[in-house]
Amino acid sequence: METFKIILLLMLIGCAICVSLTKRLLTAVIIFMCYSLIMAVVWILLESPDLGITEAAVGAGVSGILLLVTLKKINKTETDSEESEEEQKKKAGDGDETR
Amino acid sequence: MDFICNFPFFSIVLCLLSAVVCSVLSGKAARRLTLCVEFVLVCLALTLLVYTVRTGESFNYTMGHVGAPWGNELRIGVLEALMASAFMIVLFASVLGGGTYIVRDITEKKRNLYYILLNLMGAALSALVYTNDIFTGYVFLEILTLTSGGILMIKSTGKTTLAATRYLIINLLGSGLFLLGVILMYDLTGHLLMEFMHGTVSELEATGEYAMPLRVTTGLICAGLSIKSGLFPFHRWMPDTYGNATPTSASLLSGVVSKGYIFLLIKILYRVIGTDSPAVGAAQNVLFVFGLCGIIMGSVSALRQESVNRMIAYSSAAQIGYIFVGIGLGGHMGFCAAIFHILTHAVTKPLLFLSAAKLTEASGGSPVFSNLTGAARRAPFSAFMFTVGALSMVGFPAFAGFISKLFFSVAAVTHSSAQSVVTLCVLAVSTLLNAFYFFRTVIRIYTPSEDVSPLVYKDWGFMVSSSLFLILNLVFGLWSQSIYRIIVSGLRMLA
Amino acid sequence: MKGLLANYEEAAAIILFCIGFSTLLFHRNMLKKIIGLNIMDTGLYLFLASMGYIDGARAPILTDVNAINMADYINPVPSALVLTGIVVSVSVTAITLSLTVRLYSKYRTLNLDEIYAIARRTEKEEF
Amino acid sequence: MKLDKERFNAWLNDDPDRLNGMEEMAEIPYPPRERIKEKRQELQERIDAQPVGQISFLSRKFWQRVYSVFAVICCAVMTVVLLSTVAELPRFGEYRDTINELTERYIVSGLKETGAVNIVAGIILDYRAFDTLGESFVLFCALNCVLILLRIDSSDDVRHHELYFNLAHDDILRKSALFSIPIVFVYGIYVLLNGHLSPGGGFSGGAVIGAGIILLSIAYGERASGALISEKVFKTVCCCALAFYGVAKSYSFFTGANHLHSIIKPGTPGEILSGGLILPLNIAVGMVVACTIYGMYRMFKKGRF
Repeated sequence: METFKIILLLMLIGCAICVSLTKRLLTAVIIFMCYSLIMAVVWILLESPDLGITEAAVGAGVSGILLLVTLKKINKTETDSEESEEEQKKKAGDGDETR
Repeated sequence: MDFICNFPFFSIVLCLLSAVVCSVLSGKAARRLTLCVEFVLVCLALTLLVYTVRTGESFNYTMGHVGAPWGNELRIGVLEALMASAFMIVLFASVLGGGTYIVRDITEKKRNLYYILLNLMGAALSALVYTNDIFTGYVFLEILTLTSGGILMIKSTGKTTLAATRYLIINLLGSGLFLLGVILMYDLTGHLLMEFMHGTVSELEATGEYAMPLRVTTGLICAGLSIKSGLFPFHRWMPDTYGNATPTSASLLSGVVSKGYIFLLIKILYRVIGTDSPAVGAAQNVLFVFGLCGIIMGSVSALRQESVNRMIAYSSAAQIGYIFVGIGLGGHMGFCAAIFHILTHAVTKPLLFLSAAKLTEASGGSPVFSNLTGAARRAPFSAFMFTVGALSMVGFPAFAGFISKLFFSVAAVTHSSAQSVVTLCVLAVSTLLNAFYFFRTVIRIYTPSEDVSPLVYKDWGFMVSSSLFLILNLVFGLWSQSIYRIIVSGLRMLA
Repeated sequence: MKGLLANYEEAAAIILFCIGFSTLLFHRNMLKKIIGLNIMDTGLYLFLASMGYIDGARAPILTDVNAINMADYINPVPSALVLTGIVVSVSVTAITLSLTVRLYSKYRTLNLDEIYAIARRTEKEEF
Repeated sequence: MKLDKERFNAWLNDDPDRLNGMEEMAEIPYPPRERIKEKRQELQERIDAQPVGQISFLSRKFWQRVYSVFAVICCAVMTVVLLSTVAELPRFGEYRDTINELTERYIVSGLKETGAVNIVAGIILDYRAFDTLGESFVLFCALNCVLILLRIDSSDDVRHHELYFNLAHDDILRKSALFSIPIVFVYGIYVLLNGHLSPGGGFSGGAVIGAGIILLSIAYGERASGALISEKVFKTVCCCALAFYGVAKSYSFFTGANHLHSIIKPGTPGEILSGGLILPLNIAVGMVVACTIYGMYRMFKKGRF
């Protein structure tokens, strides 16, 4: 059980790092939702089922929905093949981190 | 238990319920309700102040059927009652005085939302001041942060949205650090009520256990709260925020919100960790240095501003620096000076913001200095009030600012030599700078100019509220001895 | 180091907190900042919850009402505090996200640096 | 059969289904992409027209770099310090100092005093109810801030806020939602009502129900969810539930603090109608949370109900 827990914790840290390194915002949001789900499992393992339920409903559910709606609202998740390469690059560029 | 002991609880619940009621009212009705509620709050807080001064001791109020250490508690001493009265008066007067700007800046359908936020802010402030439970403190701290963000963003221009974003991000960083401090504190002590935490902390200190975690915890709490209140390296959000917000919001943010955070910090230092703890000593030194830097940087930046709003905002940064210098000097006198300065600043800054807004309005709407020439002719009453505020900030005798500067010097002199010399020098320099930038503005607004088109309407709300601030300034300046005694007995009760 | 390994749960929570903190501080993209804020908060809550955990104990839901044994249950206080905290963090997320939407509709970008640049250049228009 | 094939092809090609969700498709006035492009060009032109001004970008950039290097160092130092603090804390999973008279009373006499089998529910809604009261007002505050920012009051503002996504014609979503929505609702209500007996409670149950309503609105269009929660219902439920919560809790605070006799009894442990005020409070919180979450979603999506 302890190994399982350590693996989950490592996955959490991995997810957190991936969120801040990934370029696409949609990917970041989805990774964050995964992060919340893993967190819910960790809380079940910590014997706090209340928190597990709440985190699954809030972190992965509500926060995720709000983040996705925001993304959709600012029109970043669409991929349109008709668009030229350049346009897409520009799009990807301004939604993401400029280094 | 006397019936009066219920008053702090009543004031919190009254605010919360009137916030709920405001959401179904129209803007105008919501304004009336809010003003009434705030007036009641002022009365409740003043009664409490009188009551606690008369009985001479503090009392605890259990929230629920189970007493300490299991349930939530409020704790009211003289200092809490004093702070609550000051904050509530400022809240009431700012809402009263800024009425015309609320109408100007906020669309009609959203006006009741503004009053909901003001009510919630009142509840959060009273809870923050009265609470005896550190986690309750955190929850209401978050309400205070969110409401203050909300009253910023209600003026829906791009700049205010941007300023609110910046403000919220900095504040959330601070909340994160503060929450981490609270959590570590809970882990070390196993309690959430302040005096029980203090008991365990002093035991730990006596045995020398967990010295390092205690230090880190103190540091985190200080860092979190000072970031939230806008101490020197984190003061950059102030000018944008105060400069662009509607005047009521600006005066509430500078006069009340950041002071609420500082008062919580003082409370935690006194009641949880204990001011004689070595961990607090280290934190105080750091706060002292940053406070000094804040005074200098704030004053110098205020000199370089082109608009009156931004100048007052940077001056706020400098005043926050003063308060932290007081906390950093520590000791009996240092904390006294800090608390007195909280009061002074809380009753002076809103006056400046409101009267500057009036002057700006009378001169065509742009707060740039060149536009303000001769504004005193157009709005003589506001110009007078602005002058009063400026005199108090500079430290003119008979006003509150003079007494707080006096307290700072006394605190510095009674302290160790190195710190006292530095503090006195910085005080002198900053008073000069203060005088320079405020009098430059005052002289400019009294310079005669051809464009004399007097303000057409009389704004009773502004007149009443600014007179209230003026009277408070004079009270703090002329009856400073009794205020001082109240603060001293309050600090004794706090420990 | 030995202490860290023994306290691996708390250490992981602190690492999450720091990752979230730096994401919130350094990323210029608003959405990334918000996700960083959430990670920071959940890291804190993990830290708090892991303090209440006791090896071999159960969740604090009483099964046998007549024989309540202290050692059987984990500390319920951290769970209660975290529950409160989660609500606070979802509220904060909602507010910051709506600020993001507002900023985007005004400035057409999510990058704070660009927003500042645009705001600085168009400053005079807004007065 | 032929119709099915046609529809399948249409779905593959990502055409809007011609049978479902017609009325909602009609809302889109003209392609959003064009408009965004237009808007961006407009903005770019406006920026180009402005003189750059006297800000020297070199120095600003330089200071930004200094600042960020400094901040990175601070973060690194903070991480190291915090980790070394963690190493000194009590061991993980051990029976430690935080288990004191506080925990003992909660666990041993929590059931007797609050009537809740779930000790966590007992703590948040009885012992430390003031925190929870604050917490639900945090949510209320957030809702108001979202309303401030995103609610559309005037018609000329609409252009900024419209959202172009519509999945209401998607058959897969509809069919799977048909199965999952009842389960989600039942689960949410179960979690809500059994807050004092099993894990969960007002907040988690409310969040689940709110998510269910959002799913309903995504899959079956706004009309379906609007029939469930209209603006009026939303306002009434939020205000009444919050006011009930505030008044009920004030009553118990007031009686507790003044040592008055409270009429609220804990009831028989383990039964659904037990736990004194906990069950009604959970229901109130759940209603507030569900409405708030759905309201926020509507604000994000459309800016109005």
